[in-house]
Amino acid sequence: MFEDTVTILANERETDAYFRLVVSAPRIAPRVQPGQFAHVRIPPLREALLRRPFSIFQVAGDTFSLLYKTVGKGTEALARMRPGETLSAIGPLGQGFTVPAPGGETPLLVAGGYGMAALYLLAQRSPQRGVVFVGGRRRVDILCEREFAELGWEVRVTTEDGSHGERGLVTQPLVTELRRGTTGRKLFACGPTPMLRAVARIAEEFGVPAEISLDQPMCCGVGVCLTCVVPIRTATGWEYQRTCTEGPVFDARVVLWEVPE
Amino acid sequence: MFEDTVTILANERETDAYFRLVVSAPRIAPRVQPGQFAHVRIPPLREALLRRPFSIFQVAGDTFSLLYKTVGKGTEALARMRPGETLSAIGPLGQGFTVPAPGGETPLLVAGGYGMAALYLLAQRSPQRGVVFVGGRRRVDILCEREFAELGWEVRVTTEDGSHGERGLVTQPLVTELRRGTTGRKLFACGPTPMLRAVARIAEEFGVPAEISLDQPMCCGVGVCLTCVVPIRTATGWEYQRTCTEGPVFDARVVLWEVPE
Amino acid sequence: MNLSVSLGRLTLPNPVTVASGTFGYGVEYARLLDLNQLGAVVVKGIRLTPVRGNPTPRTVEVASGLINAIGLQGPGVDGFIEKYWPFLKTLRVPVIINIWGTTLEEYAEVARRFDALEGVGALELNVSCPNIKAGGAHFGTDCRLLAEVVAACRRATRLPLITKLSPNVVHIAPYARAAAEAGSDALAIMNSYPAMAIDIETARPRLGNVTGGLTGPCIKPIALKLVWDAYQAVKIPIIGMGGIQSAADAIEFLLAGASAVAVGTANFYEPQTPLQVLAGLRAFLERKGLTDVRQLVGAAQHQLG
Amino acid sequence: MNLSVSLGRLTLPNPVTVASGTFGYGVEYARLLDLNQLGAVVVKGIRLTPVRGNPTPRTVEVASGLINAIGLQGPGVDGFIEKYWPFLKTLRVPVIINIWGTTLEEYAEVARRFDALEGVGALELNVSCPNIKAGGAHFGTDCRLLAEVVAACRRATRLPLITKLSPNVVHIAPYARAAAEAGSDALAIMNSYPAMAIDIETARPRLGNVTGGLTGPCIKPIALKLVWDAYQAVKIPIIGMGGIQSAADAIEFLLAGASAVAVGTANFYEPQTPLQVLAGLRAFLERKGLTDVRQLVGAAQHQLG
Ligand SMILES: Cc1cc2nc3c(=O)[nH]c(=O)nc-3n(C[C@H](O)[C@H](O)[C@H](O)COP(=O)(O)OP(=O)(O)OC[C@H]3O[C@@H](n4cnc5c(N)ncnc54)[C@H](O)[C@@H]3O)c2cc1C
Ligand SMILES: Cc1cc2nc3c(=O)[nH]c(=O)nc-3n(C[C@H](O)[C@H](O)[C@H](O)COP(=O)(O)OP(=O)(O)OC[C@H]3O[C@@H](n4cnc5c(N)ncnc54)[C@H](O)[C@@H]3O)c2cc1C
Ligand SMILES: Cc1cc2nc3c(=O)[nH]c(=O)nc-3n(C[C@H](O)[C@H](O)[C@H](O)COP(=O)(O)O)c2cc1C
Ligand SMILES: Cc1cc2nc3c(=O)[nH]c(=O)nc-3n(C[C@H](O)[C@H](O)[C@H](O)COP(=O)(O)O)c2cc1C
Ligand code: FES
Ligand code: FES
Repeated sequence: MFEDTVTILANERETDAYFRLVVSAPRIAPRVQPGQFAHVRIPPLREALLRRPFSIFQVAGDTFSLLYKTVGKGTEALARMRPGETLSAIGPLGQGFTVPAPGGETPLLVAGGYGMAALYLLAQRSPQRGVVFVGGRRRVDILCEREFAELGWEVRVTTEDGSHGERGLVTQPLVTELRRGTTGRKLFACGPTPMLRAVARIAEEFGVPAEISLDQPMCCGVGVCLTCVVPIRTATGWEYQRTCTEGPVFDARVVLWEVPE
Repeated sequence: MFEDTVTILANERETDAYFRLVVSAPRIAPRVQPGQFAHVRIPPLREALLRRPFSIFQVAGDTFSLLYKTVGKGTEALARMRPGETLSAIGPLGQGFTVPAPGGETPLLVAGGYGMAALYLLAQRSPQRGVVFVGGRRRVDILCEREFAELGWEVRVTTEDGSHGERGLVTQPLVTELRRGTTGRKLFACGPTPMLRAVARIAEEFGVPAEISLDQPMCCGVGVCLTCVVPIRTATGWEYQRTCTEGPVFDARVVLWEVPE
Repeated sequence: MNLSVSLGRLTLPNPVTVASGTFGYGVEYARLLDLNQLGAVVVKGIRLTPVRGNPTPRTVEVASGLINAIGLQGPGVDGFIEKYWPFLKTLRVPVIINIWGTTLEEYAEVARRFDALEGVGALELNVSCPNIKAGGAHFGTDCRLLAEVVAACRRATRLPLITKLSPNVVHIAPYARAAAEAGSDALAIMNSYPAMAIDIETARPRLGNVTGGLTGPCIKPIALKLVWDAYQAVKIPIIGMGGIQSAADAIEFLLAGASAVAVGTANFYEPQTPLQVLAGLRAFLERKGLTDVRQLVGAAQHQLG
Repeated sequence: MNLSVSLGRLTLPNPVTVASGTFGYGVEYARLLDLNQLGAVVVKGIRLTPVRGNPTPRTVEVASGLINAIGLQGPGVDGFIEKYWPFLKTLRVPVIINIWGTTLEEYAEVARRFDALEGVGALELNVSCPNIKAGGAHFGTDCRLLAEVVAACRRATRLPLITKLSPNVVHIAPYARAAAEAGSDALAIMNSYPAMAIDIETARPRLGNVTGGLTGPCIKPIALKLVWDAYQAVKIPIIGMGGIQSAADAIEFLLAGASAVAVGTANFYEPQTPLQVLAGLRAFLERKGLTDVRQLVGAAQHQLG
């Protein structure tokens, strides 16, 4: 974990409201594990104090990149920043995905929207290629299909409006695929909470292991403030664990989707 | 008085810490009287809420310009803004200088630092040309000497370090000039408070009329908040008057430099 | 779409008013916006006699806020009636006069004087100004004194009374109840919060008065909580204020239980704020398919049950 | 240049500490900064037993601030000693443990437990957390209860006691005096201020706990005034906090009368803040030709006379 002033190398629109940011971060980039994130301070945000968390999408040498969607003041301010300007980034943070061992499970990735960002490094570093299921509302929500394909992965696209790929939810082709067989397969998912919850249910139903990356609002990002907690099953009951520290990736089986009683 | 979103046409360094900003403001520019000011909201200032007041330096058709010194976060943020970006400006505000009548008094202008900004329009619109006394700490604090000369005015420069013009305070050549004669002459001054106070004392001593533009921290700029008050002599004693509304230009004789008792 | 709200016996054409002391006597802003579009014009605090106010500096800018110690400079009742009333009485929207005194008797006397003035919409009792030695907050942080001031004014006038509460109390509920029981028609929440700033170069307080009152967006979360608490304590309507600079801010106050809102410090940096808030509020109601602004009032409380 | 300051019987190597609840148990930030450069490490509030804390969302960002309602989640005394003490006791700077309880007896019992632990620098009594139903602010807004809590802890331990006062009172002076008289060695001012925010789309409070406590730069002017007032009321040293994010902010608190400061919310967005504050403070003293940081303490008060 390092805190660095990182310089923007590129910050360009990908599709619609999605942007790709590349920064030079020599101490952070080489240490990133798939599924980890960076906690970013966006200087033009002044009266909004907090950092914003983003999955680390790709790394290349001394640089890493983010894939982000403009949803509010922070991401909008970020989208207006130009190469040469600097940000402060703390990273790599959190527990990422377990990269399959060589000859181990075949990964099935499930992504919704910017969830793709958390899964790219995993796809790249997995010794076995697998299938990535990508869902979104519309065509513009389907990101970096080509880049996953270039890694030799099979990409199955669904959109809710049918404008690209199959019409429907990302979980439909996943279920179809799991019906064909479950042995030696493992799910890795990142996306909106309802999707993650559906994936967890499917994993349980089919008895396949699943790791999911939770998206919880964060404050400190490093485990001190106890903002980002989720109820996690333990041997003796449950406890609140921190998405930023014990997560963001959790074994789907231990995540309690509601606080008990 | 109008509130307008004004577009930056130019924003360039003049000397050292001084910048010249030109904006397009079709409703404000044509109505400016010499010595009036604009109250400017600088959008990149976010957690700093208030507008900043600046004398209107020059007007040309639908545009007006400011001459400002970077002294803090507002002026520094302003200096980073680029042509095409917008500001909000309220103006023209306040009571300006009394432009001499044709054949009336000969104006002697006294300026310290950005005080020059408040005096240019007066020099331009005065039917009689006069002398402008400009003072500053160093050469870089002497602004737009050439522009006053181009109006046909005589410019007498003093700097405290002697790096340009006469060495000393701006009031020295003024006193010398007044010793030569006072009839038909009137002082108009803008600059730091100690300078204005000295000018007021000199005017009294020599029995010449003087108008001075006060520099008081402001908040609303339009007379509602009562931040910018100064003690002003009245027929029956004294009262607090608003620099933004009754001023910034006051007759030197009515300004009380200290609050009575 | 209905936008009008009632503050007891006073009806406002819409819920967006301005905060006393941030809008002068109305006339100053008349050239920048149409005052008749406001829910009400609320003027700067007036006592019986003219007041010079505090030494300068009187305001200082802080993070997302402002500290002020104006010291209630004003022309007194007579000066106000002479200089400002001729203009104010021509307005078609209610004019609310913020009043104060240094004694119970002065409060009552000021109320009596305005009772005699044709056309006043309501009186707002400022018992919560932190910037004057006698009067002000003194009355607002003692429940018994508060009740006495309100009762004294109640006896002195038949005009609607709005009591402007101090935020600087442990719990606002007893104060809200005291004001209501003593005959206040409505509450205004909140006034500025005691605060200060120091110039580190000179080691001197930045305000001539040493301390002042904090206002602006920085206090909004505090103000909202006070409105929330007061709404649970009393049935009389509340005018919510504290840092409102957008329609979203105003809607938060309505949802917390305010029947109307006031824009204060934001006027200083963006005089169009009240009208922008009103336009945004209208658009919000439309988008939500609501036909009456009163459907918002306290809705966040009702929803929690 | 002397930077060390004393909080009664506890000496800090320098006046820059961190605020409880914003620095975890120290270990979390150990990889980002050298904890041994701090004036002290102050840990998150501990009660006797483990605490789950409040439902989420637990924090919400507001203008120049943060509202939190964590609800004092923590491992309890035993969990703390087992999990975090082995690391903390290796630090060369004082470790201050923030403690709380729901009853007088629990406060005293927690104090007694830590009295038995070798190496604790001081105990900070949190009598001012607005985010829990029993305990917390309840003790901090009643002078008599406050005195009882402090006295009970005083009897339970010989460790230096720091009482963390609530800002949510009419005047802080009586609370400051009550704590001092009951045996507190120092005061910490201020805790978070009761506040809330509402999501206008859902008409629901943004915090799981409905209300929370406001912190960050937005409260600095309030905190500074409280330190100013407390300094006039008592002789015991004060740790000032509330919105500090720069050396200039910290210096304001020292000038107002604080002997030490704590960086809180700023850690969340800039973990280097405490060290930046310390470096800036050093540079300021140098520039002003001062040789001892204690020359700043209360200097703005002394100057006014
Ligand atoms: C571990 C982690 C990894 C993430 N990775 C990515 C990523 O790779 N790409 C990406 O675009 N975004 C990612 N996010 C989400 C991203 O952090 C938020 O979109 C961002 O903080 C919003 O900031 P804002 O200032 O633009 O929005 P705000 O103005 O703060 O809020 C705008 C809206 O977004 C919502 N929001 C705020 N924070 C979150 C959050 N954490 N999750 C979902 N909604 C939120 C708010 O409730 C509000 O409705 C990630 C979040 C986490 C916790
Ligand atoms: C009627 C009037 C006309 C003015 N005309 C000009 C002009 O033509 N050109 C120009 O450069 N400046 C002018 N000023 C001053 C200008 O308003 C301030 O320099 C500016 O507001 C500082 O903003 P800031 O955010 O950069 O500084 P801040 O960060 O707010 O403050 C930086 C420093 O400047 C001081 N300061 C703040 N306001 C003022 C003020 N009003 N006067 C003096 N010092 C102040 C502060 O005390 C502080 O020490 C004028 C002021 C007035 C009242
Ligand atoms: C400069 C200034 C002057 C004020 N004068 C008064 C006053 O005369 N009477 C009063 O009741 N409140 C006065 N107030 C308080 C405001 O009416 C309002 O309660 C407070 O500013 C909170 O709202 P805001 O945050 O939107 O400004 C004043 C506030 C400011 C900033
Ligand atoms: C998330 C969070 C948790 C906190 N937890 C505690 C706590 O456990 N005990 C305590 O005494 N104060 C707690 N506080 C209050 C801080 O210690 C401090 O008093 C307050 O945040 C003001 O300082 P700041 O504005 O610099 O943050 C907490 C504050 C925050 C923001
Ligand atoms: S965001 Fe602070 S603990 Fe996770
Ligand atoms: S700045 Fe508000 S009255 Fe002059």
